[in-house]
Amino acid sequence: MSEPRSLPATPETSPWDTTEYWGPTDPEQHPAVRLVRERFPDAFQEVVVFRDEVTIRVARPALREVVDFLRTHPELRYNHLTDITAVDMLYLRERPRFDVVVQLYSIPRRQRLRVKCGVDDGEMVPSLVPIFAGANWLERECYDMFGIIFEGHPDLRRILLPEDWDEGHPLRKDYPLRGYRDYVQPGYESPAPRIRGTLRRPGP
Amino acid sequence: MTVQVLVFWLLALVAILGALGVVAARNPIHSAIGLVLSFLNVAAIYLIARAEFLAVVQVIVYAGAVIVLVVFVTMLVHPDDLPEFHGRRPLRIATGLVLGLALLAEVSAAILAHGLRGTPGPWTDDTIAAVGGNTRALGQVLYSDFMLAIQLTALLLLAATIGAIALARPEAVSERLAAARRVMTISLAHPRGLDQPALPAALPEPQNGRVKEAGGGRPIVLARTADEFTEQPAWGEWRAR
Amino acid sequence: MIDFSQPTPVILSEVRQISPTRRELVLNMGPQHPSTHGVLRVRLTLEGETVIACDPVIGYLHRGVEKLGESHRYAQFVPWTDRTDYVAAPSNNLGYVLAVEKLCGIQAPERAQYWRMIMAELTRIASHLVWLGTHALDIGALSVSLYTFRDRELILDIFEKFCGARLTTNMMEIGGFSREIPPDLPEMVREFCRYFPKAIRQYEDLLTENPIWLARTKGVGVIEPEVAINYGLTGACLRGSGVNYDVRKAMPYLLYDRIDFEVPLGTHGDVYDRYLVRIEEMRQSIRIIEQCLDQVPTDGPLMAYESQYVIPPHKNVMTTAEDMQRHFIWVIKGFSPPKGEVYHAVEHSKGELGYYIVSDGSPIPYRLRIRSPDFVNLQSLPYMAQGAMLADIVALIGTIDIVLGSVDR
Amino acid sequence: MEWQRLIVSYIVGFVLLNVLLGLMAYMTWFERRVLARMQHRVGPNRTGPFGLLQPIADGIKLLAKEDIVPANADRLVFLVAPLLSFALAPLGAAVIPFGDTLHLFGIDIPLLVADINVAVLYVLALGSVGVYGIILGGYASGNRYSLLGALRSTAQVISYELVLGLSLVGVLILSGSLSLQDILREQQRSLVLGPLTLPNWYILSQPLAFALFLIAAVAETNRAPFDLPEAETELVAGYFTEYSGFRFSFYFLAEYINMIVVSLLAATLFLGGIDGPIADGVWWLAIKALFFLFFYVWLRATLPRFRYDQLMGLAWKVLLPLALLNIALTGLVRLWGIGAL
Amino acid sequence: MTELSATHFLLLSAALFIIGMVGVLTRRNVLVIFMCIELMLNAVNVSLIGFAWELHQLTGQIFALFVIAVAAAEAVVGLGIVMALTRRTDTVDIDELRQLRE
Repeated sequence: MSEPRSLPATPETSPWDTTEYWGPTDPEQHPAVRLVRERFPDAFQEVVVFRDEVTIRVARPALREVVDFLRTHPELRYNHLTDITAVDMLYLRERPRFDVVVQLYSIPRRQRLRVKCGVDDGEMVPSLVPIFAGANWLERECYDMFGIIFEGHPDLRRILLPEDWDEGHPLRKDYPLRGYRDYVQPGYESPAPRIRGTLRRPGP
Repeated sequence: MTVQVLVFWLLALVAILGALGVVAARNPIHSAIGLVLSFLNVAAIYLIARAEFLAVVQVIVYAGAVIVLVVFVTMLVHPDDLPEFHGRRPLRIATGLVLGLALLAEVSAAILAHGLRGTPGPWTDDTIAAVGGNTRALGQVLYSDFMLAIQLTALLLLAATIGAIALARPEAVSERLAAARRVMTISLAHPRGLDQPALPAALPEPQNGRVKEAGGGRPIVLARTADEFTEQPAWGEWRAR
Repeated sequence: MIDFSQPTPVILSEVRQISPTRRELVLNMGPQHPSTHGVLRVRLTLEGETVIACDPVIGYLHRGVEKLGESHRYAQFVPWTDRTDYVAAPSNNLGYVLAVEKLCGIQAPERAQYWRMIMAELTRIASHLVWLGTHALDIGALSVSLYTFRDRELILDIFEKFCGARLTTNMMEIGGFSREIPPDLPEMVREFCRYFPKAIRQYEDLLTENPIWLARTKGVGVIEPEVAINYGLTGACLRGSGVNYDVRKAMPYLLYDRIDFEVPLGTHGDVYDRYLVRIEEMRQSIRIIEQCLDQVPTDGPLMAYESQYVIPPHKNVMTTAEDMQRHFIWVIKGFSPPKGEVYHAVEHSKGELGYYIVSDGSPIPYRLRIRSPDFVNLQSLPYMAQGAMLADIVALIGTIDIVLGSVDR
Repeated sequence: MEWQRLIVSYIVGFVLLNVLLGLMAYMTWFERRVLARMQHRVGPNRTGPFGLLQPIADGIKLLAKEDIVPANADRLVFLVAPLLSFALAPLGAAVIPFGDTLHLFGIDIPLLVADINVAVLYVLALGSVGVYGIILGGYASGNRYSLLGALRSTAQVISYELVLGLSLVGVLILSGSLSLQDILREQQRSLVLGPLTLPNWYILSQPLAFALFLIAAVAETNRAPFDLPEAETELVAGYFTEYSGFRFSFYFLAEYINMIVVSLLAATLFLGGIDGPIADGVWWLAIKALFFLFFYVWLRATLPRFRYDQLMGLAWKVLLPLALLNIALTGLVRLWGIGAL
Repeated sequence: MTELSATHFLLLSAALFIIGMVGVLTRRNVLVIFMCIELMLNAVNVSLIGFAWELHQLTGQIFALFVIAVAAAEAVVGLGIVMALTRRTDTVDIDELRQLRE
């Protein structure tokens, strides 16, 4: 698996960079980064700081252990799971295709942290449900929208789309904006014509 | 006086039809309706016999409560759970009918043949009116001569209610709930380890917020800064209870 | 407490096999149910009157907002944010706009920030009024909803005066406000702040000491603090259980650190506590608005025109060539913020509303994720519903305060 | 002579029935207007001045509505049940004295349809048989949820009927007779308590019984805070959801007639029906009954709904013991003749 | 047959009693049998009232009163037993209702 190319951060001085909401902006002093690097030397891959946000990228199999470590370690105590989501990195890098993003927040220390891990299509991500009860629906939504399977999830079924939705997972980049099937709106005979065809990516 | 007899026979006829309805109806609810019909007519007959109190009690107790209870049970109970009392039907109907008719002929012959012997009592219409109506008269007699009977009936009713409650007590739902809770954890995926911060018995003092009595006997804690109540939630005495 | 040792929980469908002798009644409180606040369907497994299991089924109002976000320019997406939580539109605008501003590294001028805080707090009150009205209506108090909607009209009039729309306001733009603030708006808001505490007293007279209201809400739907944290609840659901987490206090955005206000916390974590917390939040919002009105500079720019990500001021567009050309590009091609990913959260009336934006340098966001508070809060319904009575489900749905637009996105 | 009295009482009964039906129609209008005023809105005012033609409009609308009988319904019982509860409701008014006997064209017309000396029990009997309207309606509509709703409301009506009966026993002990005419005469005696001479209304000597009667009456007619079975339509169907059109309105109109009858009863039993400070007469009864009707609407506007188990708990654990306590106290007072009661 | 006398009441009572008895003998459903028993008790009441009417005595009515009380108690306990019996085979679940179709 080639080294995942992360997004080059274009640092610009802005008022947003000075806030300490995500912990010290210098990665070395950040407690979470330091402790995770010590605890999981092989799984720890990279840390990115953009605006005041600190993002740790870990290897996929170690996701659950890292998050559990972040939650239970007395010095870190990230005990509030804010969000789990995924990003389809189809146009931004070669492999792995998806990024599962876990947003954590420590209520006692009032600090946020983001943990990411790369997932390929069809690979299983260790589910965070045994650690956070709040992860249940968030992971079901990731599965529903991206097709990422969470191993250990008690009840992985579609949450937003109807159970019998057979057209794949809509938030993937290769899923056309108006879906595969052309629906005839009530009151019309033929479906609306597709003007712009499939999604063309305008250049940067 | 013939009007009285005419009305009596009319009511009697409807009462008998109701009773037949009870026996003949296929659906128990229909037979219950037949029963109510016949009881109401019998109550009307009591009115003719100037036993108003009896008529009203009959309507309230019998038609209003007992049969409603029976209808309740008919609706609650699964039909094929009911204990079976009789096997095949056709032969039984025949014997029942024949027996019934024979008995009816016999009894009515006896009634018509012999008059009634008994010493006429003191309670004629005018004496009842003097006392102030059937109810007052009943009351006086009831609470003078039949005091013992009243106590016994009271005891009987008490025993009946206690018995009914003991018999029909529904299974406690709580332990079924606990069982279901172990099984039923659909979107309730439980975190394995749940850090349980040791919670103090008393409500922690708000560092620089205040406790405001917010009505309904319930305090609300107002925190002014973001640091208080993050380690220890404002959750003291509730837990201790 | 719930027995947490269960390794792998069982999916609902298998329940039937486990109890062959008795089939529980599975009741569908269907999507068109009058008291499920829109199109939420709850599948209840009942044992007589007690609820054994409850499985909310959502997605009936799913419009694929996030997919749309990945095919619209940054500025075009703002109207979509109104329609996620259609009861508190300006707060949604604020959440998205702040996230994009953080991405671009720009900040609105002080006057605009004050007005944003005023609009956000007014939306909080309007949203809480809708919640209180429908919550009381579900539990049976008919007239409270009439009073709350009457008072909400005053707030909608303020919105209408400011941005022309009552519900889908679309008032905030990246960089501040493009419209000038009508001169008599501050007086109108001050008038509302003078009137509203009396209205809150009216609601409290109707409900707070009402013995039947207490009987229906006290001890119902109790969530312990550690369970609330574990479920990731935010907003009144979390604060009702006594945990102090309010984004305005924990991570002050805009100018909340200059405002002195208090965060109400419940002590018992039941439906009654969340009711008290939200009522107190409305009072605190009034305090915030009054302080903002006192501190807001009466004149000054409303838009961060100096930044290249923001639309040039209208009067320059007609006069200077350079601004006309920049305006033309801004409208046609849109601005392209720097590469990177950003997550910014706002204290919405329902909880923490967060926008996570991944930008690849193009004028169209690469990934736009809306962390909606009531989607996460609704997960606690099965936990609260277990062991509750059938008639309580309506109260539990009300206490979580969900709007299906933001749950389904 | 026998026939003449019969015909006269028949005519009085007929007049009373029509007046009652008229009152019932305008009770719907009264409730909607008062409820609206309490909720800061106006209420029906389009149909005629102050919306006075609204009840007629509603009536026509309901008549025009299609009357569906569900497939697996028990046809005959389904059709009869609403009639049963509608027919039984106005009978209660037969025992309420509306005034002294009138002497018109030489015939003395008693403003009271039937002075039977078990009047109070008669009203209770009507209440208990009225339950069949609900239970058969729920059963006949065939679907499981309406049956569930029917069972719930029947259980509620029966429990509160018990409380109603026991709360009246207190009044009966004081008045010594079951007939409303005597109770009324008893209340017209003036009660001399030191300086002030109060009318001997039973609300003064029986406040607890009055409160119990009121609560039980509200629960008996499935109104205001006790209307969970109707609210069941939100969750589980109430007993009349399968009904539609005019048949459905039978249940609702029966509810309104019950409200009027119970208000008249309460006025007669506790506030000395036609007895008023200046001139006795049916207008006093009307004012008092109107107060009770206003009280019904007032409850509906303000109070939230009880949950089912709280509702039943209240009846058996709170109201019943209170009623028994009240009977004991009144008995003791009557036994030792304390005061001029 | 002109004067309303006890014989009228006795005839009605006999008729009702016999119908009740036939019902008890022929019907299968325990609840209908229950109703027939109530019918027979009611027939007894009618005859008691008949005697009270004929002999101008109240004792008949008082006995009728006691019969009603006893019948109510008996009905309560009887239905309690029926409920308990059904519980043993399958719970009487309020939501597992079925209308009884013979």
